[in-house]
Amino acid sequence: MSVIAPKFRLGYLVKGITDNIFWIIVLLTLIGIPVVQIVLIYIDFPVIDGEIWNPFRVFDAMTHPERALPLVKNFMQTDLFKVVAFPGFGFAALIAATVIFVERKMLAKLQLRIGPFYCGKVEGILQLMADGLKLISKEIIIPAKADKPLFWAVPVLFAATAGAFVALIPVAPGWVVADIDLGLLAVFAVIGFFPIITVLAGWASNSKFPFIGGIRALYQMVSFEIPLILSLLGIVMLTGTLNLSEIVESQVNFPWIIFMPIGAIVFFICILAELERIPFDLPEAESEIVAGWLTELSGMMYGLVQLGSYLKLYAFAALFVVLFLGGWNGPWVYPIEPIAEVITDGIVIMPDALVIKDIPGLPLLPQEMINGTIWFILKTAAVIFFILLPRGVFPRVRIDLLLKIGWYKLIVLAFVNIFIALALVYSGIIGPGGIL
Amino acid sequence: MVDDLVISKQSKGLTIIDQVNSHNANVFIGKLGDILFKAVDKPLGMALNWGRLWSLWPVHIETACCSVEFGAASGPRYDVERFGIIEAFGSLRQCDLVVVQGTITRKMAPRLRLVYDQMPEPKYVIAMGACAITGGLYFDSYNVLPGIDGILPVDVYVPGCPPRPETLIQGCMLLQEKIKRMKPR
Amino acid sequence: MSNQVHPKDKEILPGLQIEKVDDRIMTLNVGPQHPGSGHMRIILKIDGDYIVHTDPDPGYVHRGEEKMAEYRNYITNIPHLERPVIHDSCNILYPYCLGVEELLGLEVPERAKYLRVIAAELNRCVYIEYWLAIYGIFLGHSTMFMWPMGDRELCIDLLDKMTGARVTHAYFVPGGVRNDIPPNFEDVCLRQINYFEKRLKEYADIFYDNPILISRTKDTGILSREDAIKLGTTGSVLRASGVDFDIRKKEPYDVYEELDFQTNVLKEGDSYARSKIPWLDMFESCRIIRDALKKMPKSGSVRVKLKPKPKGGDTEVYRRVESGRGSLGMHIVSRGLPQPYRLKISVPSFRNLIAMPHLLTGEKLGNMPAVYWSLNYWPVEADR
Amino acid sequence: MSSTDSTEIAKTDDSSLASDLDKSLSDSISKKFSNVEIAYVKPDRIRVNVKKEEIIDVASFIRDELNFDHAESVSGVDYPEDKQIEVVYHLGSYTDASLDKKILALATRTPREDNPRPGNDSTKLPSLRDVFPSVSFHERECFEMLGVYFVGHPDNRRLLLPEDWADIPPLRKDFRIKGR
Repeated sequence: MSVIAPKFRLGYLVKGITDNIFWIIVLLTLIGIPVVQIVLIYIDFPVIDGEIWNPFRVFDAMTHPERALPLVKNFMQTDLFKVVAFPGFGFAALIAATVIFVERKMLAKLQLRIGPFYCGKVEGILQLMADGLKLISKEIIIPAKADKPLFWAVPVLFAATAGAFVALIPVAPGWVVADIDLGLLAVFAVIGFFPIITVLAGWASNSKFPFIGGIRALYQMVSFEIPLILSLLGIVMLTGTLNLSEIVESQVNFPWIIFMPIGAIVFFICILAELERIPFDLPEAESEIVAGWLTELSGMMYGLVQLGSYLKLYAFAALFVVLFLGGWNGPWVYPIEPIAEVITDGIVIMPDALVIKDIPGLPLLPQEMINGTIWFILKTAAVIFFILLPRGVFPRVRIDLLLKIGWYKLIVLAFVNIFIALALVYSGIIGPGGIL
Repeated sequence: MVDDLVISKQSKGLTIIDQVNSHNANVFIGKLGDILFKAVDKPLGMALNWGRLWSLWPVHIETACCSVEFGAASGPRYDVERFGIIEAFGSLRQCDLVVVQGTITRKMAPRLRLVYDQMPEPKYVIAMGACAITGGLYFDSYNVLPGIDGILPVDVYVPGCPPRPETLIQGCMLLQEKIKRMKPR
Repeated sequence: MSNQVHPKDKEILPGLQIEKVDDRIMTLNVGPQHPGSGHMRIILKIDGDYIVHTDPDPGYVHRGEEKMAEYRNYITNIPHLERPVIHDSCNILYPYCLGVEELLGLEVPERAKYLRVIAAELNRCVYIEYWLAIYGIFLGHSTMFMWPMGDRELCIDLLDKMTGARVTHAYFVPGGVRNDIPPNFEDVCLRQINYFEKRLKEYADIFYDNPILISRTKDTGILSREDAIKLGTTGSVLRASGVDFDIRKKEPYDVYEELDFQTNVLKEGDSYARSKIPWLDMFESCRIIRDALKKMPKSGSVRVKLKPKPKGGDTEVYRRVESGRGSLGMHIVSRGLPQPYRLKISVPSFRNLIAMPHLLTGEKLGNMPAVYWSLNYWPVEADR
Repeated sequence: MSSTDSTEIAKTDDSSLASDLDKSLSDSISKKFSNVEIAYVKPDRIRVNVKKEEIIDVASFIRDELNFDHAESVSGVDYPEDKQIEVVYHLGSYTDASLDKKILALATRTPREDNPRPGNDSTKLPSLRDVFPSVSFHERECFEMLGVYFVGHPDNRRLLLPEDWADIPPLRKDFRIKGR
């Protein structure tokens, strides 16, 4: 018999559904599997390649590497894998997590401290996991007069936009989520979305300090986007393309930083400002405006924004590598194995499986992709190191000094960079149809 | 059905129907569901507690002179970041630990309560110093509360005037022990 | 608040004027829970990025020290008089002990005078390092928070050896110091002070010569020489404005006459100068400690025996010393009782607080922490 | 306890040690103002008792002629036996090098009421804020701690005590603290 609970609670409903699912599974296992086995005894198995199949062979064929590896390889070519795992979110999130940990430890070393130490037994390696778990389970407070839909949307939008930025970065030849011809323009478009989110956060939380922080972020990001875009124009002129992969391929012989150090410096400073990192962390300046536009965000909302900002950090560092440091290009360091790829071979089943022969589907990843990824990660780590370093060395600047740097100095330098690029193009040294 | 229950409860004898409710209506489902719930609940709760105890972010409120030793505790020699405690965190919305650093005056008390109320759950309180525990040296002052028990639920008391940073760190470790044994919410 | 505006307000205290409030003006409560406020609240009215009105609201740590001192005798007053500035406790007890000695007619032994000077200078270093650490974190420079915090422990170790406590020493008592130093203290002290001075020089590389810091604090919150005198500021704030006034030189107490040091004066009067003076003072403190260790008599008594519950005469005294923040005075009114009839602690923080509305009004919001904390201000002391 | 003559602080023998400068300072004040009483002249410490009516004149004279330019502290002392409250301004000088050591205590008294209503009773003094701007916060503190209203001070608000303080001013002698 069933009794309707006097006070309905969602938890009971969920629990009831889970219970029922559990029982269905138990009953199916206890009754269904014997039934299936009994049925299988009375069914004739097909004959393939002169061999009679039985259930064991079916399972064997499914789990055997020769059978599975091509499937994995095919899966790795899908968009889903690219978005979720390798050049996309998973890879970037892994790097972001490493960056947070390295930042805390490195800052601690600069300051003669130890940093996270006891969490996770070994040098505090699980500190980030603990922070994440805590943030997930923390209460989320919405201010009473906040614009609730917008307030909820802000962290999600921020993380999603950062994810979109990550999707544009080519990591290795052919390994990019969105390989579009106007890649650089898409980058500008995505960057232009961040100030809107910060202003939304400031406005939606209906509080003073977030409002000031949002306005500051707007000032800062908008005024630094112009030198950021201008500093990249030189490369576009020299390469004649906006596709990021093609820009990387154009740097096989030399990275563009050799010819455009000024542009690289301008771009690096703009990165710091766009990322709101010290010395340009004015929108979150804690001693002036409590935490800036993050003030009212609590629990996992804050966690999402932090995740987004570190994804953004990775994306900007990767963009610097792609544009100025030659992306995946570099000397060959990965050992070359002369294994020919064999996919078209037939299915080799049980007795022959123990024989060592060419396994179809291997190598899973092409050699140049692994080599390129190694170089890409090394270069990105170097750039991230230089992005993290100012935090231990510099104090925070003031908003008017910051805007002055942006409008008076960086834009001028960016134009100097453009003139250098123009000179190189018109003198015929490099560029489309140039000597080099 | 509900009426049946009510009637049967009014009768004197204990019948089976008395003990039937929504949870044990189907005994098998109820029992196995409990086992499943426990199997998921306990590790999950332990994981949550583990995350919470290694990530205590103290709110930035200084109430009196013990803040000097609190600052020293986050300095290089005593470095509470080893335990995952970050000093000087910006906004209280992201914090989960109030370290009451010393005397609470009558002017500060409502503000302290306000700060505590604005923080998201779960939140913990450490009363640092003799003044925060009993009023300490200022037990007879006209403007000082005799301890903060009246306004905040305190988890750990750290005695001393002011406590040495080691004592504060020990208090934090005691709080971690306490969180480990708490029922996760 | 009455509505009349004094003619002098315009030139001297613009913060106390009543501004016309319109929609452009936003009121910000900086504190008491604010990473940039400390133990006080500053009510700011801002117009865009400019502060148009400042109203400091101290009193969050007002614990009634002066009232309680009237109920405790001259000896039991010692531990709770040091609480307002526990990281500068020797210097806040110094004028009290001087005053009580004058009341009771005590003569302090020679060795105790040197020990007092050493303890006071070490404690000044402890205070200034803490102040510098907070200044660093206020400007967003987290390394400058950690380095002084760590180097501060060197001086704290020395004081720990000397007095037995980490911060609340209660080392000074009327008639001398509480106990003698342990053997071998001189060598340890010299070694640690030498290392400490080496570390101090490194601050220039990371903080004082930092171009961002200079661009941020130069020409902000300028306090002219006249205003500094008129507002009665003291200590580093006064000396940064070009007034050479150090009580240790001008009104030498104990053995400061015989020691070799100089006062640091800068003329700019901006936040940068105000932040630099305490740092320079620490070098002088190291000099004083070395000199005092050299000239100190190697043995002798350190304290005069007192009767229980000593009574002062029917008189009043006002004694002042140079503390980490500036001149710290104690006004003790005695009426023949074992406890003071009235004890007024004239604290430098409170005197520097008067300059805050004057300095902050008209500044940008971003300059608020830099100007505010450069006033060498410890809110607990101001509230008493 | 000797509370026989509490109105004036007993003159000590230290006056013989006082320097010529101290004496000349006190002489110049007593020469200019006949009502002013020089309570004592100790080495580097001078105390002048004035009536509250002429305190602004005396303070202006001290500032302009004697070069004392700032106030170090303002202490209020409650004398319930005399039904008076004394306010002592400790004045110092930064500009005149010869006055570096000197502290001039300028004391004045105002009637005290047993049931104080701060701001609305007779416990009032003229504010020295226009003469010495450095006393502005000290006088605010004195107002809340002793209930002395300073006429002419534009900002007689509460400073340190909580906003809901409804008791009598705490530094008065008839305010008893817990258990004492």
